[in-house]
Amino acid sequence: MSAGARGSRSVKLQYFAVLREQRGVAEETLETTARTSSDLYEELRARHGFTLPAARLRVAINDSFVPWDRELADGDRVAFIPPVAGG
Amino acid sequence: MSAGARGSRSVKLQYFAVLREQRGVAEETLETTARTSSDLYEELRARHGFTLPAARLRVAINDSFVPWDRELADGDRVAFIPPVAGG
Amino acid sequence: MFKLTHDPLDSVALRRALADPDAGACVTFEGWVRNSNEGRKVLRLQYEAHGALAELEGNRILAEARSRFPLTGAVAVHRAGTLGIGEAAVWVGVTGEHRDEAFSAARFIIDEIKARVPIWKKEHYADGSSEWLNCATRGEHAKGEPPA
Amino acid sequence: MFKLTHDPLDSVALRRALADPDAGACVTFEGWVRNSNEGRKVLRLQYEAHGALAELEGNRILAEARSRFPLTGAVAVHRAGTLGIGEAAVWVGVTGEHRDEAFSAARFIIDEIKARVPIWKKEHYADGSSEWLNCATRGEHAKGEPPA
Repeated sequence: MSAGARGSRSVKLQYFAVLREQRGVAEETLETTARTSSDLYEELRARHGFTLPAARLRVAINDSFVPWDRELADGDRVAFIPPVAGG
Repeated sequence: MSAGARGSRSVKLQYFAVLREQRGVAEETLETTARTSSDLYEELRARHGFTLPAARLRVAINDSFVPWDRELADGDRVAFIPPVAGG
Repeated sequence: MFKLTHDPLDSVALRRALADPDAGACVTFEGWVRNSNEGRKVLRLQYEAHGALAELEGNRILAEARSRFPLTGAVAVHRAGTLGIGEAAVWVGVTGEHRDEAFSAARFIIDEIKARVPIWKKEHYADGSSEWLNCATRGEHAKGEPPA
Repeated sequence: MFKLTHDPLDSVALRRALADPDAGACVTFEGWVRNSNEGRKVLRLQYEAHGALAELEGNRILAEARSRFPLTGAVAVHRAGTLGIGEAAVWVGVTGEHRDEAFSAARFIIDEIKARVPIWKKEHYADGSSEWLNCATRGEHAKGEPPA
């Protein structure tokens, strides 16, 4: 069963730091057939040329860190979190 | 050769904290026949009832820490240093 | 309490708010924008954050510090936006009865902030270049993993 | 620079004087007069010092800290006289390029001050009694060593 067969979802994406610059926007709403945030990141990485591999990111959905294999739900707010560098 | 045989010296004594309270003054000038600051402290301890044994004190002469067996010289400024408790 | 702010950090007010008659020790840590990093002259830093997640994660760290160490107070504030040399990017203040827990907790908090809170830093250099810290990928590309 | 002073410690001015564009980390430690100690309610503390020797020994400690750790700045000030609850008895401030050395040096300095600088502290308790800290000798007397 492919993700496409199950239809698409609308997700709100938030980009930060190097990802924001590489994407050119801080936020966007997207229709996607990706099943998980992992699938979604690979899709976006191919489209926008993100340099960071998923292994170096974390993902947060609706302001909580979640596992990469969490299934996306319609209306999710998805943030890919580059390696942090506060302080 | 006893210290007395070599005559007496005039030393200025500085007392701090519990020693100052037990002596009742912060400073005094004293003629002593004690040869070392160790001898001097034992003499004073007997006279004034200092509760601290020399083993728990350090001694400073002319604003420098010195060994207890350093010989006293005329005019020395001698401070017996109780266990410190700054901070 | 962990806060993210675009305003300059007011270390005086932050320090004053920690006053506590039960506390015998107060340790503060400030991270300042330094004029150089790894041999390159720095002009300014740009901090960006996932605001909601940063405050959640920051407060989680303070709660962890309070459960690990017997503290009387713990506060941290992180700056966002563009900062000049000498400005404070982060302020951590901890109080406890004794210095052991105050030192340990302050160190714990700043280490965890740097490791976990979604805040990013871009250094702008005197030569006109700039770089997001920790986000370099050139090594990986050299190993044959160019963006698709 | 180590100073002994009878005036209240001005943590704002002390902190401001540490500003340094070469520094990326600033750690401060303050020792505050706490309202209790070992279960006894404290009203105030009285600090007494051998002034000349305290400043010599304090500056020696700061010099040792600078030789052990790569610091950009190190300052300590200790209060003398009678202090009420909440007042700062000691202030230590250290700056360095990185937080490792700033934390380590601040801890080193306060530990050495407490161990070596000729300053004494008398606690005055709510029950009217008072005591010089670290100077108790009752145990020794009980073992048969009364003052002559």
